[in-house]
Amino acid sequence: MTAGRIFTFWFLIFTFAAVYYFMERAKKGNLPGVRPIAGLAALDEAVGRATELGRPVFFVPGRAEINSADAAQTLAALEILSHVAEKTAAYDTGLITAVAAPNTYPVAQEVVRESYLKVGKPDAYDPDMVQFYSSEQFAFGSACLGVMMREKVAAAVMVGFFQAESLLLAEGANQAGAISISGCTRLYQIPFFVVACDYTLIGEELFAGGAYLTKNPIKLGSMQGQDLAKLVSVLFVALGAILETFGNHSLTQLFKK
Amino acid sequence: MKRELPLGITAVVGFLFLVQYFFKIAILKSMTDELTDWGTIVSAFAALLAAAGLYKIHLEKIARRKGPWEMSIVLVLVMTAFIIFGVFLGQKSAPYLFLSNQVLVPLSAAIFSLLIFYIGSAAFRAFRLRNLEAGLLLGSGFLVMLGRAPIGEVVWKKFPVIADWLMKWPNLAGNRGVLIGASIGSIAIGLRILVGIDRGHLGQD
Amino acid sequence: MNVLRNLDRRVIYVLLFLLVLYPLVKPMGLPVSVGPWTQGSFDYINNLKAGDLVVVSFDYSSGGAPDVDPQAVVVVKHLFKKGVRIVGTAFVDQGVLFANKVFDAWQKQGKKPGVDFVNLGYLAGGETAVAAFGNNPLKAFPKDNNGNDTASMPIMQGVKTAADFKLIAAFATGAPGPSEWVRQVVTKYKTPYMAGLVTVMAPGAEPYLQSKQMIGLLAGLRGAAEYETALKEPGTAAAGMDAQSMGHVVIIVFVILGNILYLLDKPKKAKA
Amino acid sequence: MTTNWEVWVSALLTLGAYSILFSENKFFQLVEHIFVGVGAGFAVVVNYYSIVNKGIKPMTGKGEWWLIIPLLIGVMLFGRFVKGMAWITRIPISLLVGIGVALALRGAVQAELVQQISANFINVVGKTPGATINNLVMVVGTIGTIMYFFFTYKQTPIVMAGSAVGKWIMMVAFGAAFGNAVQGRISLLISRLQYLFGTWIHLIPTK
Repeated sequence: MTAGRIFTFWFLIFTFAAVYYFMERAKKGNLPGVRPIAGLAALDEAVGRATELGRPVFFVPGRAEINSADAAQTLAALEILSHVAEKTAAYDTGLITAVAAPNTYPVAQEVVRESYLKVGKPDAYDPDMVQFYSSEQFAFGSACLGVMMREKVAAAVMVGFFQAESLLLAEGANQAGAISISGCTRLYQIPFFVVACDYTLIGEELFAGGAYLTKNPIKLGSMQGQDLAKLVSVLFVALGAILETFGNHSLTQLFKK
Repeated sequence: MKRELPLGITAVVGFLFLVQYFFKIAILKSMTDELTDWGTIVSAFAALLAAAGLYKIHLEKIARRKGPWEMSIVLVLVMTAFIIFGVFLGQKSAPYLFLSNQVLVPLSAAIFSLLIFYIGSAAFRAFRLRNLEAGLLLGSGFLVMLGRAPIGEVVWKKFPVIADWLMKWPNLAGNRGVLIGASIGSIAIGLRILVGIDRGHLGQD
Repeated sequence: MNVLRNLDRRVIYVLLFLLVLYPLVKPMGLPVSVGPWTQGSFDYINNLKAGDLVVVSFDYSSGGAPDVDPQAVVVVKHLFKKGVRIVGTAFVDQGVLFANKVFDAWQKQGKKPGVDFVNLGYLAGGETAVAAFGNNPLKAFPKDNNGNDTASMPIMQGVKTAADFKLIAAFATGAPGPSEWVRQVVTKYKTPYMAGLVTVMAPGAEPYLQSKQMIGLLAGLRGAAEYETALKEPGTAAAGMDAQSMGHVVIIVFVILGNILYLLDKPKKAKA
Repeated sequence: MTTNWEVWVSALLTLGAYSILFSENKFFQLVEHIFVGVGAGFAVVVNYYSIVNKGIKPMTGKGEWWLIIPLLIGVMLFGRFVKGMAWITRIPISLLVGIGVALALRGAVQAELVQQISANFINVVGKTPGATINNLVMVVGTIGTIMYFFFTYKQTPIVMAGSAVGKWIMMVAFGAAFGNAVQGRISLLISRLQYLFGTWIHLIPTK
């Protein structure tokens, strides 16, 4: 095994096992309660508002390609897109999905189409609900600004991987008078979302979207497994700091293996 | 077949990359390197698909005189010209370089520089002492701004020190916590996709 | 007060625009103090001797260039003034554009390519490319940016590994940055290393200063301005510092105003 | 004022971009559409060459015949345009997702999980009381922030206290990061102003 990755390997296996165990448990009906997550709860409110006003919902699933190391955020964003698209389908509300990563484009189209099928409104689905703007960071940003203002979007959901364009999108939404819900795990960008948006999914709250919104038992189980992994992380942090304080380096050595 | 084959590909490719990361096996290394190149090639086709989508939308707008359709004409013309310059005249030809250096680069810089204005309006709107949490956000943001402003240290020598402390300790601690949580979220979604539980991205039939 | 309550955001925009512009046109000359991070880099370079060989790496792209490019410009200026010879590299594709600009300007002033400096151009591969350069600069760059053989150049004589350089000054807006250079070159060849970074990256690089793996650090436009001050040759960065101050002041004042209004209005809302 | 027409083009485009600050308008629309057009054209050119240089040339020139496979997989993305063949699009997507998920897992578990945990393995008692406080902020802050992300545990007093500490630390962290970004963003504006008022209309002396 590659030196320096042995402990990492076992930690990964442990996390896999924890998630798997709780998913199996959930299949048998042992479902956890989940604490409220404001940003996710606000999604329905946002779509509702757009419906009332008769104006579209604007959705951006981040800018990461699905074959990049940031793919997980895009995939989490697409889970949320699937929920939002089901709602817009059910209420006949307009939906504009703006895509920046070319290879996310066909995937996002698939996700939206499926949502419309699922609610029984295949005829209401329009492929133009998913539009590719640009893979150039700020060309994408300027296109989003323009579209949000021209179409007077009533809700803007921006979740996934973002870079400096985050504030551009958030302020654009604000100026369009839209209710704004954002989410990302990138540390440099969360602050801009937190300051400029109505609701922000911070870090892992983004990944909770799929389970929280669908109430899918397997995903809820997965969440419980994730919590166990976090609990173990907390214990490791505490134990490691205590051991180091007393001059014992064993845990530090273990983590370097 | 329509469902199993794609799920199988994802699982096999994913586990291959994971095993390669943890175990030193020469053949796996060359396989994953090759697959990474394949990913680049396939993604390049996705870019062509996306561009085709852009053409479709704007040509339709022009045909139906929908929205700011005159602008769509400009978009289609500029895009076509750039492609022709790049593919037929080459990436070192004068017209290609003009469009990249005098249009693309300055526009990126211009849109990027809008951010300071938006920082101003966002700070004015959101940095308010509404409650404890908003107060912490406001307080630390305000102190760091003062510490980073050249004029801040003229007012009080300690402002830069405070700003550095905030960046070095609370900022780092918060970031670490967020990273640890988010990484576990990534691992879970990764596992669910590899074993085929999450398959929304593949659509349905 | 009511004017402020209904304040249009465009008022903030206009004030920002004008007040940042003003000191650029009419510099106010607010004092810039030189911090220890900058001083470390300056002192090291100031003690170099004519003929010493140094690497300047342009690892930045246009997005962060406003922060980093002025740093590279002033450091190269100092190096050339001391008669130091420079090997220019780029491990980010757009970096070579900035390298060209800097070296072209100095060539016009009489510095000879291949003798006083060499612009090696861009090498793809990120961290691996940095490692390859450290192991064998000539093998990593058999040709310079203009396609000339590097092995025959006077400036490259006697260069076998990164250990043969007196300093590596690398300017970065992302990767490869300090962690890559330290990991691949500094730990192996003990070459003295300094970085010029965008402001947001600077705190993350501080551990390398503490561990002495880095001799100095320039942080953002401010770092460049401090260096210009240390060199006693204020340039574009120093002029920008006044503008920086004004920009900060506008935002800070508006945050204060916003809170005064909020606190004044709060009792009314509570009653209602 | 400069007579270089290329500078004029860049300067006018910059002004057009700034016009969005006033309101959505025709000038901005024009700039936006030019930008998207150039951006998309750029992407097509870059990716065209990457297909040619990474796929077609090595296949035909160097005998790397197997590169026909990714080229065909890439073409499958267009399957949606052929009736009854839409499902074939899933093959390229599944390949890309497989790569992406694995890369994400690798990055997450090593750099973001294991290394971030072990970065807190520090001797909390520092040389000075101040250093001890800093270390405590680090360890307690990290633990609190992780606890904020406990979604399924009962909100017992310990969990609630931990997650409150986490929320506070995060707010301080986000405020600081926001304030820290201001400086760099002003630099960007300065650089544009120097271009507009220096290079273009010569109001600022350019060196």
